[in-house]
Amino acid sequence: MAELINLQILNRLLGWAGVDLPPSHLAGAVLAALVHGVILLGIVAVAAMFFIWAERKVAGRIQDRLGPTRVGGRFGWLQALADGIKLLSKEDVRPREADALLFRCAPYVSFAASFTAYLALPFSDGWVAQHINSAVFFILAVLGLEVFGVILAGYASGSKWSLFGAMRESAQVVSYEVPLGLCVVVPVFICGTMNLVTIGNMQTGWLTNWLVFHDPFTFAVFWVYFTCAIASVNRAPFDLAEAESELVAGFHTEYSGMRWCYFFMAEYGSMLLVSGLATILFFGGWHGPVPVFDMLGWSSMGGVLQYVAELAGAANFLIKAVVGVTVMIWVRWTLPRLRIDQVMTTCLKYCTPLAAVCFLGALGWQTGMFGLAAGPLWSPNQLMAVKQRGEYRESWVLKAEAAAAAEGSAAQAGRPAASGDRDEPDVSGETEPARSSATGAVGSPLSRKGGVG
Amino acid sequence: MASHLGDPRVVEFDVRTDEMLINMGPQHPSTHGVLRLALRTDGEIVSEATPHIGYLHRCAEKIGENLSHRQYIPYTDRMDYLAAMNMNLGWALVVEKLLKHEVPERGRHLRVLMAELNRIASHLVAMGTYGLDLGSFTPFLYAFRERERILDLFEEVCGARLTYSYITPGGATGDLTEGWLEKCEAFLDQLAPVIEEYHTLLTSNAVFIRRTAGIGVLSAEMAIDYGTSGPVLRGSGVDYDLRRDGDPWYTGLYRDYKYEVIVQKDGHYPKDRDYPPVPAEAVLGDSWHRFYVRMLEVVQSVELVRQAMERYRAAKGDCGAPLKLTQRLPKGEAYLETEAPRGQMGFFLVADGNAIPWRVRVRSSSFCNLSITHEVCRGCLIADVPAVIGSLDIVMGEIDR
Amino acid sequence: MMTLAGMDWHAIYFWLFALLTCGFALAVLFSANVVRMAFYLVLCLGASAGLFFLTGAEFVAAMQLMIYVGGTLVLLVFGVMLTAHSRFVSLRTPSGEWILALIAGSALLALLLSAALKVPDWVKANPDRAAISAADVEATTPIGMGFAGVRVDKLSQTDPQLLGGMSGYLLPFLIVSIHLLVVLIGAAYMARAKRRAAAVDEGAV
Amino acid sequence: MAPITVAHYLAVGAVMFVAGVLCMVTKRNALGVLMGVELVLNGANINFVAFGSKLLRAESLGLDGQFIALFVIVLAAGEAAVALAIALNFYNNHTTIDVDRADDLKG
Repeated sequence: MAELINLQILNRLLGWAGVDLPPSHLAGAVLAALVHGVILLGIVAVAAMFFIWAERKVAGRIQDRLGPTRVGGRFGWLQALADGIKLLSKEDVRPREADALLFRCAPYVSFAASFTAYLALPFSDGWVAQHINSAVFFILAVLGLEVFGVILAGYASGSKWSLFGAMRESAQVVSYEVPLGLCVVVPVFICGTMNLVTIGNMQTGWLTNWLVFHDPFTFAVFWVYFTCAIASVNRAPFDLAEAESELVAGFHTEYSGMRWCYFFMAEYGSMLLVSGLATILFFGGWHGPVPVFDMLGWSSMGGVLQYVAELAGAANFLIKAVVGVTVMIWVRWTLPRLRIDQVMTTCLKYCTPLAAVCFLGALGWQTGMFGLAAGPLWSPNQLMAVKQRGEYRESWVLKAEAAAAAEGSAAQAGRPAASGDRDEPDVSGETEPARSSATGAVGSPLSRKGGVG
Repeated sequence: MASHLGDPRVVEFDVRTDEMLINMGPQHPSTHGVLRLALRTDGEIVSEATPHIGYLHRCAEKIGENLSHRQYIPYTDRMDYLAAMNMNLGWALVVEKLLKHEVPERGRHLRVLMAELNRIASHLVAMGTYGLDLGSFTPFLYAFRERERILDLFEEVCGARLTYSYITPGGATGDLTEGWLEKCEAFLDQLAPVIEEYHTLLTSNAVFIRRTAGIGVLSAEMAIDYGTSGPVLRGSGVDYDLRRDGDPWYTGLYRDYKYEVIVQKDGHYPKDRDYPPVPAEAVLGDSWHRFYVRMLEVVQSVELVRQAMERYRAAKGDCGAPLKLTQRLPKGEAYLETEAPRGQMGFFLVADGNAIPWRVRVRSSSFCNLSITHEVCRGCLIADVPAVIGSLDIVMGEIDR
Repeated sequence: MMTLAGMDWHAIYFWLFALLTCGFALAVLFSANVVRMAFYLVLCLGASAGLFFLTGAEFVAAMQLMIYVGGTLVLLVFGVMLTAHSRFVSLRTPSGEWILALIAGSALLALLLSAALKVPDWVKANPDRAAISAADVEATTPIGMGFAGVRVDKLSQTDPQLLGGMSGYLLPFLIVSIHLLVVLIGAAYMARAKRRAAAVDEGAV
Repeated sequence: MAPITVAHYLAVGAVMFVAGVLCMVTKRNALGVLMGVELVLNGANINFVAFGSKLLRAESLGLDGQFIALFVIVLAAGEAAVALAIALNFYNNHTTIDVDRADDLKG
């Protein structure tokens, strides 16, 4: 694992350029942070532009027409840029009825939420702006803030159609957070961590290691996740908040120009984000179907070759995420829109129970159907053992592991965690079994792989 | 049962919300033109929907009293602009009825050919825009792709793509061009498999069924009471089609054609075996049935066009020349209703012996079909309002005239 | 985050988030428009989530954003929308009440601040903070285990007497779960559609 | 710049707490009062988390601070739901959410 921008490399580059900085100089850190920020912002902005273009092209193909063909050459590459320029030059209209402050702020709230979530999204092994221990929930949480921009926009516009859009959005997003949260918990507890880099790295190897193939329940839960993700980013057939045939344009009816554009940047940003999250949680993240760079040994070689391997990983990740977005676009241009009560029914009557059943099923798979089988049921996944991904484990796990290895108490590692209650007097005296039972429950792959020893 | 949520007069929610008055239209994307619906809603539930019309009023009837019968043809084009051929036909027939003027055999088949072809085009637009109303954009463009080819055919015979003014009192402005029939044949061959696609995209689509089945149910009695007609009436299970049951002057046009009226009998539509089955959720008279009737009528019209082409080829002679502008109309009155794509389109003509009619009145099908809005929209959700209005397939040009 | 390149980033971020938190908390107080209040409250709680991140409580911060800001406040705004009689409703408070409240409030604030600053242990910076790595404060898994009844973070406690008292939070967790279930059922009961007995026989059209 | 200590966090928490209390006292809108409650709870939360932080104090409260903060957050969600239900019912009966009008029981 390495950083996208290595401080030392940066300083060396600066040295070549004639600027001499000590390795820990503040300017270097600020520069690195700036480069990170610009790259991230660039990814979001370019992704939005790319997806606007892709949406038009894909929609065109689906609808038996060509889509944009003229701006910027044969394929209309620059259509999105032309749109942007047009939107920039449009008048920024604000209705007299609107609450001026909230009306102005709302698009930024949406966009900022969508962009902030990228802070915790790794693009390759270690290529993440901020290592956050609970990155999965951080992303979901920040994504959930996007709804606030929509609600404020709807309420502050002073239009009844916008208000309807806001009401629908708030009801929908609050409901869909429940199954979405349940779905992401499944890969999280299989891996025993919420750190996305660790989850991604655990799936190193062939495509059979992808968590979506872990067991039937993870396979099912991926589809539930994808459905809920589409709903939570407000894409058709769940785009109730902007339903153009019912609510004119819903929450952004009164917006024009750049402010309107921000809503769309946010929408496409979140689409890529949820697809990226799905990629890491279910589809091996930055690991391709064939571990070419692992075979070559580049990914642990260090230096330029490792950087190349990680770059390829980032490309891998982006390709998978873009495929996810393309599926969303495909769905949008195929299906009619659901009605608000049907959207809620889908969430409460189908998605939530399905996610719960999948959660229980995957739990059962890991524990040998709650103790009926001898151990975890068979799975094509050969997840990387805890030891090798130690860098991102909490230190207490490592310590516990080392201690357990030293005492050779691997036999007890598979003991279910529920029985390891610390209050039991007979357990309170002996620390080691309790520790290993704790690790066994947390890093369940650990115990399955014959564990710590 | 007005909707699954029940009638607002019966259902009471603990959370009291203020009643809201919303104007849907006249600049709303899914009111099909400049219709304004004043919705009184409780949250998302519509308690009252009142259509306000007249935004497209152009005094079409009054203009008819100042122009010669043949000069009036372009104005009929602009009533139901999606089915201008059928409008032309209606006016031409009523003038001919007053004059007791029979068109030659070939002209008769030409008229059936054009009317049915335009019915296909009109139903395609209805289908596409209905998809649009439900948030599905793609069928709209598919429908327009096929409609373009019909418009190409029309353009070839009359030079216009929307307002044809082709069928005139006395006959038509011209005969078919060389090779036109072959092109039409090719189009029909290509249309048949495409309709299957539309059924996949919409009719049998699970989301589509959930959005339309059981929504906007119009009972047969109510449909008759409100004077609805066309697919709206037949969608409620009333077996009534003016091509079979209308004025002899009009039914004569179809006298030797073979077709079945598209209406559900004993739980089955004619020839519905080839098409998606009626879903279990659908109630006779709901939006889904209205849509389905239209889809089946496209197939019916394809067959009628084929028959008409065959008979047109066989018929000898010309297809009739337009009457002279100055052709005086005999003193008296005539009323004739024709089966336009949207229902029965009636023209009433009173003449005082001049070429210029003394009185012209129009009975519009969409107008009566729209009048059921407040009955079927009560108690449904806001999202259902476009779903119901779309299934009525109204054209404001015809309502406001 | 802590000592990158010799700068006290913690202090910089702390002042940033602290100012945002306090500023928006006061904005909530002084705003008359209830929707704006909700908006400021969102920003205030979001900024305090930033403070949680700074203390190393990442999971709490994420939950703060997810449950509090993403759930509770959306609910609040929903309530505002349902009850807004006229648009952008604001109910004025008499200025007499304001003065009284401000006096009492500043007295309370002075009391709390003096209490916070009096304890010498609280105003002393942690001397070996630089030695604490990020991995040491990452606590997502121990929190999860704690809710399941196993306090893995207290394993270093060697005194068996004390260790026995370090029970997990399984029971409170269950109580809270049941509590939430009750709230959920109550909310569903509130929102459920009731049929008027008298109107049932009329039937719908 | 002085190093950040627990007291700094406590000060922020105190400001939030006082702002919340004043909110509860002065707002006439029931939902405004509710927002005040949220502020108070959050001010307390900041204290818990600060006391539990290993970064700020060597002998910290440990994870218990975070546990309590989590319970507060979850209970606040339930509290908000119930309070909102009360506010809505009050609105149903009085068509206003001005808490000063809730004086039916006054003799």
